[in-house]
Amino acid sequence: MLTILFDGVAYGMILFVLACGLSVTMGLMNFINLAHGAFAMFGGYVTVLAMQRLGLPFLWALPAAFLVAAAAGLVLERLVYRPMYAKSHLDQVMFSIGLVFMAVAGADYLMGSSQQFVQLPAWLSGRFDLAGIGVGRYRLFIILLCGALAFAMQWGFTRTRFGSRLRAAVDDARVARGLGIPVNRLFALTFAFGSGLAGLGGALGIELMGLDPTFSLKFMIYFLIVVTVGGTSTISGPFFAAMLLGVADVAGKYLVPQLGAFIIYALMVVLLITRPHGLFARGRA
Amino acid sequence: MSVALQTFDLCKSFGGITATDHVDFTLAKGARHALIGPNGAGKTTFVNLLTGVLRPSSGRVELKGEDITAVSREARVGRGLARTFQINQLFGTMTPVEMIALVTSERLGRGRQLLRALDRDAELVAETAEILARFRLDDIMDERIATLPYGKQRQIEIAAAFAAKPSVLLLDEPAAGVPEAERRELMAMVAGLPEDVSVLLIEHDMDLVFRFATRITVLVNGHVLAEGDPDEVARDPAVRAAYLGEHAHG
Amino acid sequence: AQDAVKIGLILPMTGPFASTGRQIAAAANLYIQEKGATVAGKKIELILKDDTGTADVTRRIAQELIVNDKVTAIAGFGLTPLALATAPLATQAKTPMVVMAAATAIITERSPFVVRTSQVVPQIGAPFGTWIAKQGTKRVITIVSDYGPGHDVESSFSEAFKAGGGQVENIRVPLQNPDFSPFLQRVADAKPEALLVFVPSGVGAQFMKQFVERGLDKSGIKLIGTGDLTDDDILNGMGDIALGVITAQHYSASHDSPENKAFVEGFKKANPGMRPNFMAVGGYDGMHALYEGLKKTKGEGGEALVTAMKGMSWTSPRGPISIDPETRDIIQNVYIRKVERVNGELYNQEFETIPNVKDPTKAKK
Amino acid sequence: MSEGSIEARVQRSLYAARRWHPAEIMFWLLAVAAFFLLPRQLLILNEIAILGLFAVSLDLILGYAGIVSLGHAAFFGFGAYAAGLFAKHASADPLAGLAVGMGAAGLLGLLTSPLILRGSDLTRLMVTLGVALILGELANSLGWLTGGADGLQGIMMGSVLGLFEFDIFGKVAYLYSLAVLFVLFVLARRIVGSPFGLSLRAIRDNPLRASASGVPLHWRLVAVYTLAAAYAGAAGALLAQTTQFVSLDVLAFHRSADLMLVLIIGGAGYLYGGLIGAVAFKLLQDVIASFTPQYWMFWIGLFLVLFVLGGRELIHGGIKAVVGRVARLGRRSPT
Amino acid sequence: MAELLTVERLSAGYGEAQVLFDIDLSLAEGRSLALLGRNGVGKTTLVNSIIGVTRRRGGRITLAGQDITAASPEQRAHAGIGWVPQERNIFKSLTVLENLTAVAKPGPWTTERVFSMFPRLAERKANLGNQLSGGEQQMLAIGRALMLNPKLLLLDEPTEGLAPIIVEELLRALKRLVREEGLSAIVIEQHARKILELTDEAIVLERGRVVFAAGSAELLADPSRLERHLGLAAA
Ligand SMILES: Nc1ncnc2c1ncn2[C@@H]1O[C@H](COP(=O)(O)OP(=O)(O)OP(=O)(O)O)[C@@H](O)[C@H]1O
Ligand SMILES: Nc1ncnc2c1ncn2[C@@H]1O[C@H](COP(=O)(O)OP(=O)(O)OP(=O)(O)O)[C@@H](O)[C@H]1O
Ligand SMILES: [Mg+2]
Ligand SMILES: [Mg+2]
Repeated sequence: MLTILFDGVAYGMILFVLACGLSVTMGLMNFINLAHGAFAMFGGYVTVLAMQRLGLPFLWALPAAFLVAAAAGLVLERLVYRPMYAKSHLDQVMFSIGLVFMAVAGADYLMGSSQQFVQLPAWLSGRFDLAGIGVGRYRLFIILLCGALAFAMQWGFTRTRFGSRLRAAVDDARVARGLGIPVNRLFALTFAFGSGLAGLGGALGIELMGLDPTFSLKFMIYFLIVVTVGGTSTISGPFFAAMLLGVADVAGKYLVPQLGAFIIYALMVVLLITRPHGLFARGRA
Repeated sequence: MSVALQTFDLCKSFGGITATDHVDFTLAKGARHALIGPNGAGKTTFVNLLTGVLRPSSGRVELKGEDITAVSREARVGRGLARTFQINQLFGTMTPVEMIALVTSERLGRGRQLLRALDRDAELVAETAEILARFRLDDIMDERIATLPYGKQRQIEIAAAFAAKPSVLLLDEPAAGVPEAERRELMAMVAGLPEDVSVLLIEHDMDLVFRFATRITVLVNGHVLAEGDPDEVARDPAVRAAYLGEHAHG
Repeated sequence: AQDAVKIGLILPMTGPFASTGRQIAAAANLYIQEKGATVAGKKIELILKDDTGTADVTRRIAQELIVNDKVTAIAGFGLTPLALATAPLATQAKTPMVVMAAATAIITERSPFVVRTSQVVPQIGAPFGTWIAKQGTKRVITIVSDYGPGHDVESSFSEAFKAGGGQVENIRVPLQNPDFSPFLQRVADAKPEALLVFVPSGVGAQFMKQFVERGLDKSGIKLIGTGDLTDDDILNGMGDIALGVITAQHYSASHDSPENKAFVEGFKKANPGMRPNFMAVGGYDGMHALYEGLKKTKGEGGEALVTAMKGMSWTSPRGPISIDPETRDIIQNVYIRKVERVNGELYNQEFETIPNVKDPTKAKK
Repeated sequence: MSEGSIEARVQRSLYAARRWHPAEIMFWLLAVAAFFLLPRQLLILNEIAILGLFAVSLDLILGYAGIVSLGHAAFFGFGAYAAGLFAKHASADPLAGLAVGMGAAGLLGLLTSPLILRGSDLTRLMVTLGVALILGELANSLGWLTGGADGLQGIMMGSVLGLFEFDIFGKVAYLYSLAVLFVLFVLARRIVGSPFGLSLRAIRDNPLRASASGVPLHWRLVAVYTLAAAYAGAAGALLAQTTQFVSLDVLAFHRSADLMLVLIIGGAGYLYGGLIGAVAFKLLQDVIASFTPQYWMFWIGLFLVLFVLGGRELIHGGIKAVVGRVARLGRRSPT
Repeated sequence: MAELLTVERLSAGYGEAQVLFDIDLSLAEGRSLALLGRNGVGKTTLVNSIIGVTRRRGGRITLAGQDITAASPEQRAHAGIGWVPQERNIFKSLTVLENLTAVAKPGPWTTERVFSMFPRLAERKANLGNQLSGGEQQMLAIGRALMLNPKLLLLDEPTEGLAPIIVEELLRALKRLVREEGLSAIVIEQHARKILELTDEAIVLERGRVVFAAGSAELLADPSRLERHLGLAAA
């Protein structure tokens, strides 16, 4: 049973890495970027190419995925995203779906439509037993890495001046500018960071979720579930939401496999109805 | 004296802050009553409790002798309780005609009619026109509200409350942002309401308050500090210290 | 113009099943390239359409091809519901419909105009079940994706396996399911001798990885499946985890015959980086059936073409096959294979042949 | 009432919203003319009409009441299955089936409406999506009833009004769908111009003020959600009847997502947006996909991106110019 | 005395609409200016144009001798302008304290000093911006502008919604800042008389143009102008 719990946590962590970039752009910048999955996919392909063509080891391919995706995010932010901040959410949805479509077809054109694979280093594959719990090495690696990441982000965005300036810029960009906050720079940095996280998530996720051109569409729903259930005003919200959903999904499927597909959706609906603003909504009466 | 609106031991707290603190308050029928107090005293919160925007932590609200504490916001409007908001709350994409027509149609109970055409409803048209004329909104009645200058928007905010033909009207800083010259006119319109309409005014402009009110309640830190006729209140040293300062009245 | 014979090819060219479409389209084009674009003095024209994975769109496209483009036959059909949605139309318009991928048994029964050149799921599942039982395996768990083909694999395999004296437990997983750990944990708890898996192509690799990651490969549980699990298209990328997996299927790219050598070579040349899989061979043979049929009818379509294709038999890259004259379904050999490394690449090496298998569900009727 | 009196002007303003604009009449005439002018395209026209009706349904809740939904396919699919099952087991009459589809979907809308009363846009998006996904799983697992992943087969439709048999060219299908679309559209047009419709817009603009104006938010939202669900059910029923097949993808996520795109392309909040968006989206997809069946998504994506980045102004400007010209023509012709 | 701000022939508006026409004004260091006019004449637009959040259509602006015509709003803020917008625009997802620190620049104004000026804010330190009462938001907007430690304060109806006792205090404090700390200020006010008593200079706008510019005392002493431009009957 504890093994199941561990698996659930690891699964939740993967959901979290993939979704946390989105909760940065969506939660902190209030920008609905459904193309998030496309950045994740991009990071995934970067990893595959880096490992297969350049022969980089997996551990080096991860930062490469982060940096390349962040750079791509930076460039795209400059070129096309910036005018989108001021548009309605519906426009943002349409715009970013358009980008996803382009990314799906583009990846298909460049990389082919079939699955891609990476080979993990030996020390990350397999599992060991710890007090009766079967611990997958790679899963443990993900838990540690993502836990640290979640912690750093929560601290960075809520406790630092960078975070409060960013939130100010999101609340009211016009007035923030008029009060000397460098809105464009903050947004560009944050967007790049969010994209980089997506890229990292994509890279980490290949092993467990696979990678093909439809990646960005296939998992979009999962990202959205995590971010919505977690609420958009904190990082810890999506974190705990991902954990909760991961554990519930894994445990549910283990205990009552007949209901497999229902569990995560039903749980989401129930959570959203009881906590419409997310698990840890900040400052609502 | 018959009572229009009354609260009994009304309380509201937000986390650790008590914004409304055991308030027993009576608004007489036909009253011209003002509610004043320092910033953050709980005036807007009080109005929100009366109109159902907020649920009280404890206590009771009665409208014309009936307990309305658990009654929905819209049903309170249906029973004659209308308000304006401190910060404009308008239907930005509508025109003034549409906004006033909406309020009127709800008052006339038309909202459930799915197939009736608005312009075929003579009563609705007549009453909408009357309000637009009264507030001199007729020249801009077909423009989008969101594009109108602030002063006009403020007028629409107040006109919408009037269109509900309330028997109890709550005004939360109606004159905010209105130039000095037009404030008197605005208050004249309020004063000109039928005698049996009860009005509660929240305002920081003491000229207006003392000109308008026949009774004043002072709220401080959520509780009633003083209540009485304008002279009494103006002379009260506690009120002067907490709120009025050296304002030269009374 | 009457001197052209048009064939509408409706395939999933986008979305999760896009690789199916790619394989079939590539194979069909290869066939035309090899055999020339004229049959019975008429030019063959292939009109490729994307089905977008939706039944109503597929049906509409088929209808447009029939009504507007006046195609002689429609072909393709990657997914069962899409084929089922279109079948009544084939009957109504008397247009032959060659199914090159969809594998659920009932499809051919939905219209007398349907001819199938791919496979029928029970055709693989049932003999495999029997074979596994014959190896002395007693307890098997099946894990299948919760959709039509998955159900077919589950039931055909289980029935045959039980008939052979085995014991089987069935688990279904949602089609969209990134993490298999809960199901694998159940398997680990139950410790069967073998685990049969059927998930959409591509996801299989994911599954295998998690299987190995849990150490189940070392716990004595044998991983088996239909050929979808070790799809030739992606097999080579899976790495060593796939080694030793035993599957049953009607085609392997390493099938040892001159026809197949030529086919694989031609395919790879025309589509660098791709290896033909069982989908491709379905498309290739579908074109063959159409070509030979049209030769017999002199370019005539309709019932005549269906009649011409019935009972046809030839040697395909996959081995000897024929079209059952009664059911219009394919009759073919089923091979038992094992993943091995050959010249540095992974292949499904065939080591046993079950000859001339008919669809067992129809044979029963 | 004199011409210039405020009352007369108020009446005129209120009338303006429901007056039939010449461009509207033109639109419907074109839709009928398409039957004669584009005999090869009737099948896709039929699909457009159905998608259009589906989009009108979404517009009712999104454009008028401000409720976003990413799970509208739930009602579409429910209507489709209801109509399909009805045709299979009860009666082959299309109109009766249509009524059943609408009724069933409407009922589902009524039952699920409490879920959308609270929460932000994002919550609503995900809750509606969740409902649709659950329904999809349900349809999958109730194979004995729905045919599961194989789809619901063996639907045989009778003729419309006992007179018109569905044909392979899609003639009857298109006219039938168009007629249903038109009737329901006129009804919707009427509803949004009523006091009820006005109160929906009030809720969308500012719920706080709406309730302070006496609008019972919950009941109005329940009402319009039910109505929109019935409309979506009608669209689903039309699809089931004209294709005589229902498969799980009537409930799929992409159907809801595409619908959203359709409505945003056309513009929400004036009913025609859904229709225009349906025409644009379907034609675009069909044309591009026939050129490049593999990579059409790229071009659609590019279109969406450019559309948001500035194309919309261009297109709407163009349309406005055309509409203006038509309006002028229309005004001149009666005299 | 050095000119701190000069505005020359400034024309500006929003989108297509032009609101201001050829505005000229200048303000020296340590001086205050009352900006008056009826509803909708463009007072707010003028202030917003000085901070740079409107669309400029012509003219020049210099601050402390430096041409800031082409500068972005954030550069202008850095150059020493503090702005209290008419609608307050408190950052709603920041706490009161964060609202202050997010924009802070080094200088004599610190959070402590703002809190001592508005003790009410100190009590609400940890509340989010959207949980404040109207008047508290106004105080916060003023405090926030001061945290920039500006040379020039732009105050758009700063007394609106404040209790009389706070208004008195605020105006007194303002006067002191201008006199003693050499700050300059432009103030928009609906209560013309009250603000004219406090400021050095005044300009009146009508339909986007300056129709009157002189010393405050001069305007205050001229009932006919007050009546004509501002509709104020003699007291
Ligand atoms: N949602 C909330 N959460 C926490 N505190 C709140 C909330 N809403 C109001 N408050 C606090 O309650 C107190 C009373 O606020 P209220 O708006 O009623 O004051 P007010 O008397 O209307 O003041 P003003 O004259 O400034 O408008 C304030 O201190 C405010 O900060
Ligand atoms: N964002 C905007 N877009 C278009 N027009 C605007 C905008 N803001 C203001 N206006 C228009 O510009 C004109 C001047 O407005 P402004 O707010 O500057 O007036 P004001 O003098 O500050 O009035 P008030 O006393 O009401 O604050 C008005 O006619 C107004 O309608
Ligand atoms: Mg207040
Ligand atoms: Mg202003």
